[in-house]
Formats: sequence, C-alpha cells, structure tokens
Amino acid sequence: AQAAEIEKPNLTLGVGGKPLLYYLPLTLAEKLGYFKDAGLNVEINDFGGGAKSLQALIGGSVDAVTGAYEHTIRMQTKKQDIRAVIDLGRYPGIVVAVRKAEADKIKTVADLKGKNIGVTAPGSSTHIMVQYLLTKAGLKQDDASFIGVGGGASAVAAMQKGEIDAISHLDPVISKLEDLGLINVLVDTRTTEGTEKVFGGQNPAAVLYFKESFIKENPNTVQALTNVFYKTLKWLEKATPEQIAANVPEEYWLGDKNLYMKAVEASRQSYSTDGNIDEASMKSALSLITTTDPSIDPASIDLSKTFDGSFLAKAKAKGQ
Amino acid sequence: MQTAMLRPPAGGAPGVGAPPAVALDDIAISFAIPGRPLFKAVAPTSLHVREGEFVSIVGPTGCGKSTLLNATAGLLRPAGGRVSIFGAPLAGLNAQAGYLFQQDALMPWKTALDNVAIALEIGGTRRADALAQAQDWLKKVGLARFGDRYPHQLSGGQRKRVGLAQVLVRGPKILLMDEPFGPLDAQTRQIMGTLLLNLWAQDRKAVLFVTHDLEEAIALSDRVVIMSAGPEARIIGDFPIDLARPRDTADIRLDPRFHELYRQIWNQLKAEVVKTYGEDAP
Amino acid sequence: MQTAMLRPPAGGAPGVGAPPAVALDDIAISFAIPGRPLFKAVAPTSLHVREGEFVSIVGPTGCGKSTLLNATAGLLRPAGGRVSIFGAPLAGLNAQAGYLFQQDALMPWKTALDNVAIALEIGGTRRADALAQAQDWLKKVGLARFGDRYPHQLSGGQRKRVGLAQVLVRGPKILLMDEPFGPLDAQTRQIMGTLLLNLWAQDRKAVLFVTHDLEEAIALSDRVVIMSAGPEARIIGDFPIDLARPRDTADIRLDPRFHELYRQIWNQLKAEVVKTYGEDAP
Amino acid sequence: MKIHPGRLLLLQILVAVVAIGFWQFGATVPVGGTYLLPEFFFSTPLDVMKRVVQLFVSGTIWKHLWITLTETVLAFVIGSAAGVAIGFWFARKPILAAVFDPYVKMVNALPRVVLAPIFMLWLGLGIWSKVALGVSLVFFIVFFNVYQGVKEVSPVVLANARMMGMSEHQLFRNVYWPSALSWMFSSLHTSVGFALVGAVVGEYLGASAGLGYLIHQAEGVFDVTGVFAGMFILAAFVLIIDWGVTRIENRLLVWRPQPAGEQA
Amino acid sequence: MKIHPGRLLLLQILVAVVAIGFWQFGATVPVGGTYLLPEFFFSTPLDVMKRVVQLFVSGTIWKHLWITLTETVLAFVIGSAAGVAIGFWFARKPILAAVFDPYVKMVNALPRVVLAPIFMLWLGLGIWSKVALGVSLVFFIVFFNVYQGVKEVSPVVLANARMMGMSEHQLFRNVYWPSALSWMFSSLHTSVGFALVGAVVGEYLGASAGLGYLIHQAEGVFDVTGVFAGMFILAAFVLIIDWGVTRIENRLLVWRPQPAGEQA
Ligand SMILES: Nc1ncnc2c1ncn2[C@@H]1O[C@H](COP(=O)(O)OP(=O)(O)OP(=O)(O)O)[C@@H](O)[C@H]1O
Ligand SMILES: Nc1ncnc2c1ncn2[C@@H]1O[C@H](COP(=O)(O)OP(=O)(O)OP(=O)(O)O)[C@@H](O)[C@H]1O
Ligand SMILES: [Mg+2]
Ligand SMILES: [Mg+2]
Repeated sequence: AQAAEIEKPNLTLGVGGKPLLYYLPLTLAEKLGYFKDAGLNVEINDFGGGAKSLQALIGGSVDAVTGAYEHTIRMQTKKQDIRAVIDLGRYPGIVVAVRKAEADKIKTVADLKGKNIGVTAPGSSTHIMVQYLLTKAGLKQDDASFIGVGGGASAVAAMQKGEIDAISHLDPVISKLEDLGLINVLVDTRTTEGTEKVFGGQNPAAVLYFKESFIKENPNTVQALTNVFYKTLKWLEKATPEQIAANVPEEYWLGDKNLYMKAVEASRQSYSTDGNIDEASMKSALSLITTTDPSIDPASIDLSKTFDGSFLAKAKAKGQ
Repeated sequence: MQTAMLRPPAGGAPGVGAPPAVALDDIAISFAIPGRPLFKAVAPTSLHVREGEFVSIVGPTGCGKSTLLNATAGLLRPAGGRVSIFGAPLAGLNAQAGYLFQQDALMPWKTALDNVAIALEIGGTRRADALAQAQDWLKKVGLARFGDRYPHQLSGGQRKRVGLAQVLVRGPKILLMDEPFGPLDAQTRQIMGTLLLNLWAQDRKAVLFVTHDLEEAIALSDRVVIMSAGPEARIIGDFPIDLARPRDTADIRLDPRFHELYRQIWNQLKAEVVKTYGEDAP
Repeated sequence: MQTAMLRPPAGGAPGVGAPPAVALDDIAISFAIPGRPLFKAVAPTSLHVREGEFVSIVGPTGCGKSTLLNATAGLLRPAGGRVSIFGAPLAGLNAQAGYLFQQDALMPWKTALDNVAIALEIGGTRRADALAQAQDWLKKVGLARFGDRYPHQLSGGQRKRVGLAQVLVRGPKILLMDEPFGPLDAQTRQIMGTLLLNLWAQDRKAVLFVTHDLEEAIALSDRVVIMSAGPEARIIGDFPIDLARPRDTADIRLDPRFHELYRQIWNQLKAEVVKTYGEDAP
Repeated sequence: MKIHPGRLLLLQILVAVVAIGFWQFGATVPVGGTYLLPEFFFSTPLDVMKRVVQLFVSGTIWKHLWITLTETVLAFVIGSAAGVAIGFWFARKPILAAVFDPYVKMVNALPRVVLAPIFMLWLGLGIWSKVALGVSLVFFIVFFNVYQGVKEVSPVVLANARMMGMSEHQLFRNVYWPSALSWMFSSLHTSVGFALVGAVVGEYLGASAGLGYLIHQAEGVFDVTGVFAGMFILAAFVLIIDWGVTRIENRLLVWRPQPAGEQA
Repeated sequence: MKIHPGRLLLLQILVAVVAIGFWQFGATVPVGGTYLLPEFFFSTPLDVMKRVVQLFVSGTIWKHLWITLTETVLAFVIGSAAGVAIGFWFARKPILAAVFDPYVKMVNALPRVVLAPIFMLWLGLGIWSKVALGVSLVFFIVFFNVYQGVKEVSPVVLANARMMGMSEHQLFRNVYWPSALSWMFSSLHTSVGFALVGAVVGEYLGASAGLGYLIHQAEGVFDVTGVFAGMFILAAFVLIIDWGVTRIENRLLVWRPQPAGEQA
C-alpha cells in the first residue's frame, strides 16, 4: 500500500567504502531486507571515498548518500543545499593511535609534534580530526606531517613498516592493527567516553543525506528511506554481535568472525540510537571544521539547513 | 632543345602548334643538406618532349636523371624555372604521368596481382575487370604464375617487371621510366623494350626514359639527351635518332647508322663520365 | 663443374689438392609459400669456386642467382646438399665472405663514410684509422665529396658504390657480388670493374659475380656459368674464359676470342631466357 | 629458432609452476624470522585458487565478469577506433597536429583517477563512465603509435601510390593503413591491458558491480585472497582478448617477410 | 605544408583562448537553466589561474613540484630503460619471449591502483613506491614498442650487417637500436604522460607531499579550484619534459628523410 505513494521506488544510493563499520547500518538495512519491505529498490554504489559519493550526488548520478554529516556543512560554502535527514553514527568513530614502539614517547596528543601521522587521505575526516586535536593541544597544523595511507591493507603496511608513528583511522583498520598488536590507542571516538573527552558531547558522523531539491520533490521516498534506517538503528540497538555478524556478508569478517565481533563491539556505542542531531552536536561538528579550516566563516553557515528532522519525527511516530 | 622543337615528330604528326607533352624550361633543382651549403644538383636547363616522342636520358651516375624525372612527376618542386605539361604549368602532382621508380616501390602488403590491379581500381575499374587486366599484364611481363606472390617473395628483376606492369596498365599519356630494365637480363630487356615500343606506337605516348645502356637508348628512342656530370648538371647533348620506325630492337643494332650514332654519343658521354672522377679515378 | 676442377687456375696456382674456396654440392633450395606447394627455386646443382678464381653467374631474371649467393653467404639454409667453405662445411654465416646485396643494404642512419668505416670498426680497427681508410675507398669509388651524406641523399648508383666500398674495404677472401654495377653507367662500370680486378689480382680472392651484362661477365671472369630458367633452376653451362690476364676491361672487347665466347654463351643463354616466357612471350 | 608448440606450453607451465612455488614458499615458510610474502598482503596461491573456483562454482562471478567484459571491450574498441582515426587525421594534417600537439600531451598527462568524478557527472554511474576511463587510457597509446606509424610510411611507396592518382581516401586504405598496421598492433597489445585497467579502476572508484567492485570490496575488509582472485581472473581475461588481437594481427600481416634473423 | 613558428604559436594560443572561453562560459552562463560546466565540478578558469599564481607566489608549490618531478623523472627513466632493455632482450631471444609472453600481458593488465598496497609494503611511503607505480605503467608501453621495433628492422640491412661480421652487441648498437629509435620515441611521448600519471596516482593513494597529494587534499575538501590548479601545473610540467624528449629525438633521428608527403 505504501509503495504506491513512493515517487521514486528505484533509488541509487552512494557510499564511500561500504564494508567500513562506519556504514554498518546501511549494510544491515540491505541485508535485513528493510528496503524491500518498504517497497524500495535500492542500488548501492560503492565509491573510492566519501568525497566521491558526494560528488556523485551533486552530479546527479545518485539520489541519496550515506556519508559524513560534515559534508552538509561544507556544501553550504559551495552553494550546494544538502540536507541530512537521519543520523546513523553519533560519534565520529575515528581513532588516533600510536605505534607500539613509540608508545612510551607519545603519551598525549601534544607529543605528536614532529611526527608522521597516517590518515586515510589528505583532507579527509581522519585528517581533520587529528588537526583538530593538535590545535586543541596548542600545536600548529604543520607541526606534524600527514601522510595519506589509504583505506585498506596499505594502512596496515605503513604501520608495519614503521613509516608512520601514529595513525588516525577508522575500523576495520584500527581493529586489525590492534589485533596485530601494533598500536596503542590515544584517542578513541568510537565510544561515548572518548567522544565526550574530545568534543564534550556528540559529534555526528555518518548520516543519510539528500539534495534539498530531491527532498522537496520526493518526500515520500525520503520518508520511506528514513523509516528504513530508523528501523535499522532500532534493530542494531538491541542486536548481539553474533546477530550483527550473521547479517553482514561473510567477506566482511576480516577473515575471522571473532575479530569482527570484537570490532563491532568496540564501535557499538558510536551508532546513533535515535537518529537525531541536536543543536549542540551541530555546533560541535561546525567547530571541528572551522578550527581546522580557517577559510570557512562560522557565521556564514546556517546550521538549521543542514538537518531536516521532520522525516525522523514521523518515522519515530510510526515506529512507536 | 631547339633542335627538337624544329624536327617533325618521329611517330605520328601532331600539329606543329601543339604544346609539348613535357616542357622543362630553365629548371634548377637544389637539395638542402642541413649544415652544408645548398647542393645544386641540376643547373638551369631545359628539355621539351613532344606528344608521341620517345626521349632517353643518359648521363654519368649521380648526375641528376632521377631528379629530373621527379620534377616532371611533380614530386620535387624545382628551385627555379617552369614545368609545363601539355602547355599548362604543373601544380602539384603530374596526373598525366605514369612513373616507374628506380627503387622498389611496390606495396609490400599487396600481392603482385593486386599491386597491378590497384592501379586500375583507383580509377574506378570494377575489381573483377581490374584483376583480369592485371593478370593479362603480368603475363605480358612474364610473371603469369607469380600473381599471388608478395613482393618480398620475388626476385629483383621480377619486382621490377611487376612495377612495369603497374605503370603500363593504367595507360598514362606520359611515361617516366627510371632504369626500368636495369635488373633484367639482356634477353628479357629486349622483350620488354619491344613491349614498351608497341604500346608507345599504339597511342603516341610521350616517354622520358632513363637508362645506362646506350644501345638500348638508341634502339628505342627518337632522341637521346646527355646530361653532364653533377653538381649543376645540365643537358649538354641532344641527339636525334633518325632510324626508321617501326624498329626491331634486336636487328637494329646491326644497322651501320646505329653504330655511327652510338660512337657519336658515346664519345661525348665518355668525356663526361671521366669528369665525375676527376683525379679520383683509380 | 668437373671441367673447372681439371683446369689449372687462371690467376695464381694453388696446390691441386687445396679445397675450393666455395663448394656447393648438390644443393637444392626451396621456399615455403603459405597455402601453396613448396616452391623449388633451385634444383640440386653444384658449383665449385677455387681460391683466386673469378666466376660469373648469368641467367634469366628470377632464375635463382641471388638465392645461390644467399646460400653461399649462409643466409639461406639449403633444403639439400652441402655448402663447404675452404673445405669446411658451412654452419651459420660465412665469415670469410663479403656480400654486396642486390638491394639497397646501407644503414640509413649512418653517413656514407660511417657506413664504410663501420665495416672496419667492428673488426677492431681504431675509429680514426677506419675513417681514413673509408675515405680512401670512397675516393676510389668516386664519392670523395659525398662522405657526409645519408643514404637517402644519394642517387641509386651512388648508394651502390658506397655498398661496394663497404664490402671491399674489409678485404674478405670470398666476394659475393649481386649485380654490383647494375645502376651504373657503362663508363663507371668499366672503372669499377678495373678496380675490382686489381683488387682481386692482389690477393687471390675467390669471386662469385652475378651480372646481366654478358660482356662484363666475360671481360672479368675466369669462368662464366649459366643458370637455367627457374623453377628448379640448375647450372647448365660452364664456360672457361681463356683470355689472357691481366686484362684491360675495355680493350678486351675488341679481341676476336672475346666475340667467339660471347656468341657461344649468348646462344645458350638466349635459349634459356625464351623458356622463361614460354607462350607468355609477347 | 622455432619452438614446438607443445614444448612451448610446457615451458610456460614451468614458469607458472616456479612462480607459484615461490609464492607458496614466500607465504608459508619464514625466512630469517619473517615471511618474504606475508600472507596478509599476498594470501597463498592455494587459497586464491580455491577462491577462484568457488567464485565460478557459486556463479557470483558471472554478473561481474560480464559487466567488466563489456566495459573493457567497449573501451578497447572505442579507444582504439578513436586513436586510429585521430592519429591518421593528425598525421595527414600536419598543421592541425602541430597546433594541437601540446594539448594532446597535456590531456594525456592528467591523472584519470582525478577525472573520474567528471566522467561520472557526464556519463552517470553506469558502464559508460568506466568505459570513458578506459578510453582515456587506450586512446593515447593508440593515437601516438598510429600517428608515428603513418609518418613512417616508405616515401617511395607513397610517391608511387600518389603517382597512380590515389585520392586521400585511397591512400589511406592502400598505403597508410597497411603500413601503419604493425605500429597499431603493437599499441593494441599494450592497450588491451590498459582498457581493462581503465574499466577496473573505474569500478574501483565507484560502481555497484564488476570485477573492480569485487576487488574494492575485498580490499576494504583485508580479504587479500579475494583481491588476488579478482586479479587472477582479470589477467586470465586479458589473455583471451589479446589472443583475439594476435589472431587478427596474423591474418592482416600475412604479407610480411619472416621476422629478421629467423632463418639462419 | 610548413608553418611559420610564430603563426603556429598564435594558433595554439587561439585554441587555448577558445577552450578557456568555452570553459568560462559553461561555468558562469546557464544554458536552459543548467550550467554546462557546473562550477562545483569545474571551477572557473579565472579562479584556477588565480590559484596557480598564488601557489607559486606563496612558494608552497615548490616542494610538491620538486617531489613529483623527481618521481616522474625517475619513473620515466627507469621504466623506459627497463622497457628498452627487456624489449631488446626478448626480441633477440624469441623462445624466451614466447614463453614469457602471456605473463607479460597478464601483468600489464593488473590495475596498478590495486597493487599500490604491495608497492607500499615493499618500498615504503617515500618516493619509491610512486616511482614503482610510474615504472609499472611506462615499462609496458616502451617494452611493447621496442619489442616490435626490433622485429621491424629491415631484413636486408640486418643481413648486410651480419655479413660484415657484427657481433650481437655490435648489431644492437649499429642496427637494432637506431632502427627501433622511432618506435621508441613514439612510445616515450606516450609514456612521459604515464610516468606523471603514475607518480600522481601514487601520491594520491598515499603520500605526504607532491602534486598528487595536493590534488587529493583539495578533492577531500571539495576544492575543485585547487584540483584544477594542480592538474594545470601537472600538464604544464609534462610539456616541458616532452619538449626535452622531442629535442633528443630530433638530434638522434637526423638521418631520416623528410616525413613523407612534406615536399609536394
Ligand atoms: N634528397 C637529396 N638530398 C641531397 N642530395 C640529393 C638528394 N637526392 C639526390 N641528391 C643528389 O643529387 C644528385 C642527382 O641525384 P639523382 O638521383 O638525380 O642521380 P641520377 O642521375 O638518378 O643517378 P643514378 O644514375 O645513380 O641513379 C646526386 O649527386 C645526389 O647525391
Ligand atoms: N622469399 C621467397 N619466397 C618465395 N619465393 C622466392 C623467395 N625469394 C625468391 N623466390 C623465388 O625464387 C626464384 C629465384 O629468386 P632469385 O632472387 O634468386 O632470382 P635471381 O636469379 O636473383 O633474379 P634477378 O635476376 O631478377 O635478381 C624466383 O622465382 C623468386 O620468385
Ligand atoms: Mg637515379
Ligand atoms: Mg637477384
């Protein structure tokens, strides 16, 4: 019955690195069959990175993206109206860790001065995060060198070879490095505790966002998608690691189910439970960007245009 | 050259007022050699070939015979002077001329038969017809059974004969032939010479024929011109061959007039060749 | 061939027991042509050339002269028979031989001078020496002033002469020459012929000389062999030339014995050429 | 110098066996405490083989293979056709060529990875943006070779053909084209590989199917076995296309003499 | 058919002006409601120029430029040298070539982007892993062309040289090498670009400096102007290297006749 109202049942959705735990809700929504249940036929396109999926959205080749909330802010400076409708990750999930061998020399962020820090890519959220941390610790941004080490095995290789002293990265790389016993964690924004320490509150990470024009033209479609993700978040809130592992493709297990479950457990808290982004989190996200990129004037950003909570409200109403 | 203009044509008889098939007037040809002064291969010189006239060019090696043919063909632009074809100044390539090059010029990717047939096909002849005519010509040059060979599978003399067929099959009005019978044995040479003469007699082609065989030049031509040794080579001798037509290229060598002409030309030529060597001569 | 073996050498006099410089025994040469039966170019045939002997090969075009030379050079492996050089069976290339190819074979990326000099340099001669000798040879072939030209800047005859210098400068014991004087005028031909004879007289080279000019063949050689028309060409005539040495290549043509030999050989050759054409002859 | 086909195959297999042996050894036997080819980065040949078999048996591979094949073939065909056409055109219009020369070289130097978003913008997410990436690699390789090939035509053969009265079009068919063929095929052998690389990289940067997608997925979760299995299938794949190119080449180049030095 | 250098430059500039004009137009003037070249993806020429100037004026670019230059030159030199060496070697050893032929083609077809982690593992994050990536592109282009170039040596010239008694080494120097030169240079013109692409992609995948790093960084924050400025510098760059190659080419190939058809 609901399907009849959906303007665009055949959707393309972009994501930059689907197997990342960062995007776990997307994989779950797909595997649990929630898209189908909602009468949606979603084609998931995986891109080389979050930036590329955003470009695809603006270019019009995808309708929706699961990506960083930060994009919606940044796009305002580019005169692009991009809006999030539901939060998937409330903490960034980024971990800053140091190589075991250096662990006794680097005990705080301030000790990173003059070191080589691996990030997924220059300009990416992992890069911005360490820059933010360094700034907060009273260092200048060029006090350390940042090395793009990529997402997968190359990040592990860089650490193994001792090419980098510290790393700012996401799961599963972090879990793998921990598993290999190569690193000591310095800052962990996968957890409530760690995130609070850094930001003093939430800091939205993965969200589902659309072009504003798309939302206007396809409100029912957006609603349906929001419903799906809300439902998924609720499922995730209660699921055991076992259940989660059972609902992702086996290849995602990093070749070892236990390792995967450990990683899921570590990231557990970072997934949003209610999908909401409150005023404080928005500000926290904005400050993260403006601290590290002085060319962006905080006053020019209208945060109320970054998140449209109306769909989430309806989803909640329906869910209860 | 004037001599040539005044003499009635040996073959047919075109109007005296008709423009010559080939008129090279005061042409000079130079080659630029990087880092060296311009090499003046041919000094201003003139040569007229009337319609239906068979002119041979002889001269010491490296004097500029091929260069002269290239200019007539429109492949080389002379540094000075005029080239006119049937009275019209030559611009670009000489479309009236068929040119048998001194070097191998067959398309290596086509069989002997196709190499000949293509010359017709580009003129619009249907392929079947072209092949039939090409086969005919291969037979005339003694290569009937070599039609499906690629050039690299042929001997030097065989390649030359395919080239000959390729030029003649088109029936051009002006024939430029650069040592066409060079790599052929004496007997085949005569057969090919007769073939050429017959063809020439049929439709009054103008022929410019380069050869090192003076006997051949005399036996075939209406006129034999001699070029001086280069650089700055010029035409320094012009001998009308007043032997009766039609000629048998073998028998004519027994004619006493033939021998007289031979001696005359040879004496001038010999003097010229010695110049090439100067004191270098061993 | 037996005739040749029994006759004392015309030039110097090597021991009767000495092995011939070149011995082709019953060699047969075929070419594989995809999709067609094997082309048997040369039927089993034999030819011996003694040290210090000058042998010319004449034959109708396409009979297999170049093929025979290629086999002697070791560039072609015969399908049957044996090739021996100074008594030793030939394996791989014939290192004793210098070969002047029928086609252009100069390295286009080297100047005339370098093309000649390289022939010495690869043998270990110092570059300065090699250049000096090369210049000397260029002078001998009348190209003293063309040393810095690249092959494409030379005329056909000039290129051939550079090739000649390139082969002769090395002083090989066996000379294989495929129509070396083809693109040269008669006068230059004689000069080059004399050059070659002088060289040959100096150190008793064995020479295998292919030409279409029967007069040249007789004037230069100790023996003239005739090949039959192909396919399955064989040596069908072997004429010792009993003209006195040393010869003047020009004057010798006035000798009555010369004319007798000429007629003999020519008669056999003519018959052979006509076969090539069969009913194809125009 | 000729070698019997059976023996050749044997030698080829020998090479493969040695290489795989070395791989297995490097991945499983530690040398001086470390592995030469740590399994984490290289997997092991056995695992890779198992995965390949499994991919085929389960049938998941077919869809991806088909998409990548389509992209590769399209990229190859379009890229070579464009390279040939523009290569010939430039070679015949020297002024045009001289004017555009720096721009062609500039474009050739642009990293395709960076251009990917633009291709996606223009061509969408379907196969065409991947094809474009492949084309952008293939084109230049073929273009430069064809351009050079045309310029290398024997001047005498060309003069002869022109004297026959060939039009530009006829020259193209009868002289330039056959003469440039060996240049073209040389470039095709390189560009078969690059067509595939283009398609795979395109999929790698953004797609929902294809071998590149598979490899990307596997890479994200440290599934090296999957990565290598994908690459192995890729490589097997290119051999088949190349075999086709070689066959066409042999047919079109029957006229040439045996390669130099083969006879003695 | 010759064109005056001044006029040529004029025409080239004209092309640039037209292209830039079109770009400016597409980026700033909407056609039927949409921009042909939306600023978000293409920036505008003016902005890009400003950024390029700024990069040079502020001096930040030099370090990156220097690193990328080093990588490119190294990749180009090593890749071409290896391509030439192995191309010649294979061409002279037909059996070896036949045995390894499928493997060479397989390796050529592997997407370099996927191999990046392995390069990093072996060579670290410094310039060498980028050089390796560049080499892996350059090598194959040069290799296939040199291989073909050697096989195209005129059989008569080769036979003549062998009859002179040249050793394999002398044949190489005096025959194969000069004869294959034009093939080699044709491939070098392509591979200059690919060397740069390799270096930049390498930096793009993991580095701490270089033009690719700059571009990647700009991309990460959606700074298209920065991306295009980087690409512009890249392209300018490759022209300079290519100019060097062309100069060497002209010196080494003095012996050849004027390009066919130039005279009439
Ligand atoms: N491209 C060129 N560059 C420089 N010089 C050249 C070029 N072509 C020919 N020449 C020179 O011009 C002169 C005349 O050459 P041409 O080929 O016309 O001689 P030819 O009379 O045909 O000689 P042959 O009988 O040997 O064929 C020669 O001295 C030759 O070296
Ligand atoms: N590579 C080849 N493949 C097939 N047939 C060949 C090949 N080379 C030569 N032939 C044939 O072998 C025969 C002899 O050729 P060869 O070149 O020895 O002749 P030739 O006596 O030197 O002739 P010419 O006087 O014309 O140079 C010819 O009929 C020729 O067609
Ligand atoms: Mg000439
Ligand atoms: Mg011959």
